[in-house]
Amino acid sequence: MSVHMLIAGFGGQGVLFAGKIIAYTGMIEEKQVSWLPSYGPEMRGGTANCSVCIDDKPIGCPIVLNPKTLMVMNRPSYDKFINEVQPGGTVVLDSTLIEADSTRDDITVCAIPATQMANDNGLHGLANIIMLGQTLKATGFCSMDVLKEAMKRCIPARKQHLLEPNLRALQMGYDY
Amino acid sequence: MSVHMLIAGFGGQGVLFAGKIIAYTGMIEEKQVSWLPSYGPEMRGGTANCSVCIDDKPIGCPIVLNPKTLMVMNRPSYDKFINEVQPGGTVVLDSTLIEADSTRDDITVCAIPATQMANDNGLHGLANIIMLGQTLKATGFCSMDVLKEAMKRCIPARKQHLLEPNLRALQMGYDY
Amino acid sequence: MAEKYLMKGNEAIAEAAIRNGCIHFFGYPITPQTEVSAYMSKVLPKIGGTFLQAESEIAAINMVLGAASCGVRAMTSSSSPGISLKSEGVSYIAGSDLPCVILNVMRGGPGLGGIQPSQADYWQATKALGHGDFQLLVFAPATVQEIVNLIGTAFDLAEKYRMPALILADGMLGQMMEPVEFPETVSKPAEKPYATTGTQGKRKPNITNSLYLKPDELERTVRERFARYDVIKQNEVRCEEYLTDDADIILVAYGATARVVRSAVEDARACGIKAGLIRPITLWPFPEEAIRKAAARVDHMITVEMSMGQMVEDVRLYANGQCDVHFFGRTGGIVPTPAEVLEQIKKYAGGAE
Amino acid sequence: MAEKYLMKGNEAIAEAAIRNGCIHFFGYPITPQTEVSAYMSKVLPKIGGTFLQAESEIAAINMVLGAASCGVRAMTSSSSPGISLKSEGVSYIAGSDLPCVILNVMRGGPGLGGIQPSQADYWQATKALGHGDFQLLVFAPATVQEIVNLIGTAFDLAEKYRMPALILADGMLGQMMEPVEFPETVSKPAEKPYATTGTQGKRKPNITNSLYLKPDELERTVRERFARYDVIKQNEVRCEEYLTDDADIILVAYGATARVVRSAVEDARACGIKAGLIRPITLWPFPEEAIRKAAARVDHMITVEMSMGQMVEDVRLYANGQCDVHFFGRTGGIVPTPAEVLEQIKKYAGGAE
Amino acid sequence: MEKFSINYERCKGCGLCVSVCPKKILMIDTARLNRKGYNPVEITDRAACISCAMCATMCPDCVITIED
Amino acid sequence: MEKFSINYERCKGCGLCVSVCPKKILMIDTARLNRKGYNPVEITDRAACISCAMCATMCPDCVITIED
Amino acid sequence: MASFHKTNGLTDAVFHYCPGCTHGIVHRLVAECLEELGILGKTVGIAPVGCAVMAYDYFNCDMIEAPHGRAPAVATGAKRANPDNIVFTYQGDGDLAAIGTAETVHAATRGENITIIFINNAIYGMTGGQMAPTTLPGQVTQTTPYGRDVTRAGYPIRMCEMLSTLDGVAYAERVTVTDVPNVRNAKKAIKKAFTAQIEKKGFSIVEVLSSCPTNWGLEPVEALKWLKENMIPYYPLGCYKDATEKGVF
Amino acid sequence: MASFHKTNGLTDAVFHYCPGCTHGIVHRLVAECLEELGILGKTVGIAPVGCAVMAYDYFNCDMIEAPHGRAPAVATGAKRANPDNIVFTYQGDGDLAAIGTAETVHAATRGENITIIFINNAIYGMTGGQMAPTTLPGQVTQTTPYGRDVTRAGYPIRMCEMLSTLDGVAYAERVTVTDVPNVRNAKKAIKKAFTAQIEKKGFSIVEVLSSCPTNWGLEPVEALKWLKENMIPYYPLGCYKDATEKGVF
Ligand SMILES: Cc1ncc(C[n+]2csc(CCOP(=O)(O)OP(=O)(O)O)c2C)c(N)n1
Ligand SMILES: Cc1ncc(C[n+]2csc(CCOP(=O)(O)OP(=O)(O)O)c2C)c(N)n1
Ligand code: SF4
Ligand code: SF4
Ligand code: SF4
Ligand code: SF4
Repeated sequence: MSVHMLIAGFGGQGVLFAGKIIAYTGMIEEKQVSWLPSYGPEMRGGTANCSVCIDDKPIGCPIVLNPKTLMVMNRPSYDKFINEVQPGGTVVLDSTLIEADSTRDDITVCAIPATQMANDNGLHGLANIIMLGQTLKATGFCSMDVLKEAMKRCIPARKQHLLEPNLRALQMGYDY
Repeated sequence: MSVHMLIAGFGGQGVLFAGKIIAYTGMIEEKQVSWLPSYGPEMRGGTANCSVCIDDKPIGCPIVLNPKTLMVMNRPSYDKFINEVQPGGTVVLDSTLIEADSTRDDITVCAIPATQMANDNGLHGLANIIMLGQTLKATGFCSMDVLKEAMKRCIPARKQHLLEPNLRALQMGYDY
Repeated sequence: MAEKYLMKGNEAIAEAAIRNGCIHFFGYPITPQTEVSAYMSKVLPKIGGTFLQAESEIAAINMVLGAASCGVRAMTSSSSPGISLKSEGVSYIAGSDLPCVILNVMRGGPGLGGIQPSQADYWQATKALGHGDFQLLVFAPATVQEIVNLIGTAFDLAEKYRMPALILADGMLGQMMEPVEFPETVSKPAEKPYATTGTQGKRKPNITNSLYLKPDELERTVRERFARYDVIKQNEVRCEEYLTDDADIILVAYGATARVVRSAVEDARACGIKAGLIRPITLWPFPEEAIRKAAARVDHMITVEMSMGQMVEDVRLYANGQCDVHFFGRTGGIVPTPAEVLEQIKKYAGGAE
Repeated sequence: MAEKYLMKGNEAIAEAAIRNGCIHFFGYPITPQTEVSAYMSKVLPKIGGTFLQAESEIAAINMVLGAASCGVRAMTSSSSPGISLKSEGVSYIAGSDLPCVILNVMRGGPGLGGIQPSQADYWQATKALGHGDFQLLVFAPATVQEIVNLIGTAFDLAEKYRMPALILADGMLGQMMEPVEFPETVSKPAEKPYATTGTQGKRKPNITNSLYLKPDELERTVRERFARYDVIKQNEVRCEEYLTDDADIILVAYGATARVVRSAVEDARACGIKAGLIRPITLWPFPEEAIRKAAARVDHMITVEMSMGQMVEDVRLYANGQCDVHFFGRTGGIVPTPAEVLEQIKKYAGGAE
Repeated sequence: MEKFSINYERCKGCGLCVSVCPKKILMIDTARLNRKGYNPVEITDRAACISCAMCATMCPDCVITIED
Repeated sequence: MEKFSINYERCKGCGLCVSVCPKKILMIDTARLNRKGYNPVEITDRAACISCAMCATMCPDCVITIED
Repeated sequence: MASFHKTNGLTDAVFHYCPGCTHGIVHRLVAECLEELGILGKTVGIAPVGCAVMAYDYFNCDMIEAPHGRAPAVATGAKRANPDNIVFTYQGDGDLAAIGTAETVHAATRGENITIIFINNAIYGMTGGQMAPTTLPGQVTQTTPYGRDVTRAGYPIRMCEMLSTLDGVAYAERVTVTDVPNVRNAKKAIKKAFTAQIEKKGFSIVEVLSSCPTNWGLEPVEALKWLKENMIPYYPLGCYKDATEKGVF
Repeated sequence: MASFHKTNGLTDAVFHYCPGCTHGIVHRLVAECLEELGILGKTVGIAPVGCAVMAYDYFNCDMIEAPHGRAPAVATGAKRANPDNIVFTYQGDGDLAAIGTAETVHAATRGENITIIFINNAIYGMTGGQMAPTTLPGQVTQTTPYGRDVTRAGYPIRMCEMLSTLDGVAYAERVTVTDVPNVRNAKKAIKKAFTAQIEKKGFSIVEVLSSCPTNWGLEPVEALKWLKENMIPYYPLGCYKDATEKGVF
């Protein structure tokens, strides 16, 4: 299955990291992969996003302009990208922060109160991973095992204690 | 009459100034004129030369490679340029400093002990002007009046007291 | 098979340079290539190399000059405005016949411009990164893997021909992550008998210099250098052709733009238009022959760049009137889309479908 | 008629600039153009202008940026290595849409090179005096008088189109003396409503800037600038043709080299060869049309330069395969001789006599 | 007009004002998110404000206005 | 070998040696011109030289050699 | 009791700076001084390349964006063009003390009649936290991941101390903005610097020890504490040169 | 009684310097020190752009010609490549104190373990006598034809004083070569500077007040007198910093 995904939110919400995990799933499955961040001059605040492509053939343009899947964690990004999603595509959004009001009926929208869930469950800062679990469920872009493996590889050795809460957040997002 | 002259010597002997006076004669006669110094990195010492062209039509290349007239004041320049003089051309040399030993018989050589004459006559540093007088005599590139006028224009207002010895040197070179 | 890593282009460059024996790096921060320095600063102190954040790009290129003169593989990296500042130094390194590698991760200009991808330094890279008659080896990778593969080549050729090599990348390549493998075989610094490493009292002094006050001497050194350039033009052109064999319309693009164009070419084929792509990998030496041959076969070529049109002049130069050479470009940090390029293809392909 | 002065090119430039209202000069010494500064330093303090010897070429070009932004006519001058150092600043001035005049009295390169005349900075001047998409107005005078005549034009056009103008001269032109007249009518600095001279509380702040972080904004400013460039290409090409009407072989040369070629063309005519000369006076905009027309009429063109061959690529580009374009050049400070050029003419003219 | 007012949309929730308020009547309102995604500051006891303008002096973003 | 020797062709006639010679036995020889066009230095009284090497210490051009 | 309104010296644009970044405080102080001295209408400001690059959007006076490090040269050109304008630069430590060292030193030694506001935050902010010339020994940055090792990366420069050796400098003072008294003191220094310029005394510089919470990896309040405890001992506050009383120019 | 032969630290090439130019004296002193310290075979010298540009033809060791002002950066690259080499630069005042200010200051503050021989002759020699950063107030040069006017052209820089404020500097001394005792003293300083480098103490600089008879328009002997009477009062001789005793590095 090919991935053509845009992951967007505020800087600091971990959208680049979530994208990196997704990219790793492609690596594990020995596919062609690209991950491209948007990078701006503002160090904190402002919006951030990244494009992730996974495919069997070489990836041409790594910029995802019209995503098949949009994972979005703030209102400005939602406003900016909602109309760019491909017909038939999927949008996973954090309903704690975004009141979905698009009138598009040609896309699937999965709303999940990820930030709320993270705060309620002592998973501070892991709303992005909860979102990721939900995205997996909504699109099935890979198997849960592969995603878990990817997550392991993305967490550096000296931070392995963070693996457990991350896996918990992932499952919680998937199960929502 | 057109001028195609190379004036060469040690830096400090006033060859550039002599060339400038010649260039001025062309100005006065409303001809096309060019004056081009060789310029090197050595501030003092080393050799210096300049090319002067005067003509009725626009001057193409202002570099005089094969002079019709060579006015030369040191041995290294003599060695360097003697074989470049056009057949039928004229060489005016300072015999105080140069022992002319060229075997060329297709050119006219005028030897004048200019440095000696300058020293003997209290005209220190005016060997170049003595040479100039001799060059005028040898080639007649302009009239004496025009040359004197040119000399006047080349000596700045605050140095007009130098005009008299310069004129004297000029005449002395001419009369030699 | 070697392990695969998911790495940013900038990091992959750094790692590849180190693996190829370049352990002396002199840089100055600038977006979008700061990761190169960050990576170097992490690794080099641990392996006895030099990471030095210079006071400026000018200082950095001159440190490279000093280090290269002393025989080691040395590298610097910057982005457009910082590269401009290196002009004088690059001209000196070229004039001193020293090898080194310089990386330009291009961003939008002119002036401070922006920090998004651009290819508007093509002319500077291929014709005039400094005053005087000289050339640089210019490599234009299109994928992170290709960057890795080219670094060793860049050092080898720089040393072989005693001249600086420039890797011309852009913000997209520098910032994106792709899987990469690092080849097992790496290149090794060449012997450099001319290096200024001290006479040890055993030989005459070695002198690194670009000053020749006598014009005939200066001309001689320049002509000797250009004789080497001629050999390079014969032997070192690198270029990829994609679906050009049967193409009716041929596109020319390099670096990140070539990826977009490749997608567009595939889309065009899907629409029944026989499009092809010439992708110069060396921008200098330029693949003159490939262009010449292509121009003889098709009616239209389209050059696509992230600039207002620079490489297109070289394409026209070697097409030499044999076919029409069109240009499509976006600038200021905008990456052309495959759809835009497809539109151009359709425009000149003469209504196929 | 105005009085004639016998002046060095460098001094004439200075005098002409001052007469045309440029009384702010920022320089740094370098052979062979030091006389420009020397002259300015003598005159400007007496007339309330600014002569400032900057700490470097980089500082000088940025002082020009500051002064130009504040509405005055400003100028700097240097020679090849010093011009390279100005790259970043020039790109900023272009990106900030400011007018100014820059003088390059070219000398041999690359690197420290030599101090004798050269034309090896043609590419730098016309294509890449800095990073990013931009152009300079480039003037190439061939006589001291022409320098004087072009300075006012350079300032006028720089202000009209809001861009830097470059006078591309060489050591020979800078150092030689020729008689000059200074035209009675001089150009005057234009009104500059965009100048940063203080709001006086009466208007919104003026901002001089080249940063546009949004790619679409940056692209828009670049495209606006290129639209102006198109107007310039239409209206501001300057070029002299000499004996081209009936010519069988046409030479192309600019600046000091054009003088040598002119002599050679006359010599060729004297030998019965119908040679002609196209002398671009503006190198950008380049006289495309003149080249195109000539290429359509003759079989051979010869470009002569004091370089290893730079302008020749532009000549080939616009000849576009219509005729053979040959190159003859000397470099490193050597000025070609009329005899050498004549030999080239004979070689391609096909044994006339 | 209020003697103390907050321009919530300019606030970045940095807390510098909170740290210098001598009356300890400022707090970051974690329950609220402005359009830029920040939790803005809030005043807990308007009446206690002594208009010392210490908060405004430290605020990097010109968020707080004090009317005397 | 001479205890004091002058390499006339290297000499530029600057006179720095002359100015420091404590015995005042050096002079610029205006009657002579070397190949570079300079009047070189000359020693007027060899016997008086005390080998102090003051001249050589000041000479910018390594013209003077002193054998001890 | 005091009232407090945003000064007219600033536009209404919202700063793009990170939360708690002291660039905002210093901007305001400069703007207040310009307004209070009544010179806003004749001021030309020079923005650096650094986090303050967009200062041109914030100051309510004419502005020029300079190349990285060259603000003092741009300011020199501006001042020489119109000597009656008040000209200031606003520069970070990378801009002023690394790439721009020559321009800074020479504007100073020329006694160029301009004012420099120098933000020393011991790091390169805009580019993501690399070592600055002013980074403290041992300080971890993106390019000194093991802490600044002075044997490899050298020692921090103290600009006020260095510039004070130059005859052209009329006024040089180091201040900070860690708390209200220091903010008030900083404003005094900035006003004095502009006054020196108005009175044509020559070159004036105010170095402001500032924070970069983002790249220091600290919360804004903690960052100011770190500054007090670590930067001030290395960069003592105070006036390093004051020749404004003498009629030296 | 002393013998005197040209040192093997110099090649046999005849200097291109003007008659009486003290560049020649300083060349000899440097070369003698290299020979006497036994380091000639492992020394890499960096030539500047200035009258000493062709120093690469004169020193009998490996040499690199650097771009104008960038010698300290080139030296840094050379030293970092091979830390066991002895690396020195030889620079004029235009090269070191104008265009090369940033490179000089930063090599110094880095404590780069190199030696700089700095020829301060108060003028640009090679280009024909323009003002240098060290030109004295009132001094006539090609670009200060009415004498250096400090209100326009600024004040001269005292480099030793300025650099001594930097922690990386191990040794900074100003000497001259106006007479035999001073020449001997200059040699002592140069030797000390190289010794500091051999002992890895960090950055060392010797500033030599020198003459440029040609561009000063004076006979060589007069020029040295002018130097004594005019330059020394402005640039006092002496040691400005000596941390070579301490084991700072
Ligand atoms: C010539 C050039 N080099 C480098 C850069 C990249 N750059 C942008 S800002 C900056 C440094 C900013 O640091 P500083 O001056 O300390 O200011 P801060 O961001 O900390 O306020 C650098 C290196 C550039 N834009 N231009
Ligand atoms: C980039 C650059 N700018 C300017 C020059 C011209 N230039 C050559 S030497 C020199 C200055 C020499 O003065 P100084 O350093 O004082 O040495 P001196 O000649 O007095 O020994 C200059 C400006 C150059 N070669 N390169
Ligand atoms: S200091 Fe300003 S920006 Fe920070 S929390 Fe307080 S009001 Fe908000
Ligand atoms: S000091 Fe040397 S060069 Fe000068 S006159 Fe004496 S011997 Fe000759
Ligand atoms: S990166 Fe640092 S200096 Fe820049 S705005 Fe953020 S906190 Fe301020
Ligand atoms: S110009 Fe001056 S510094 Fe240069 S060699 Fe001559 S006297 Fe010496």
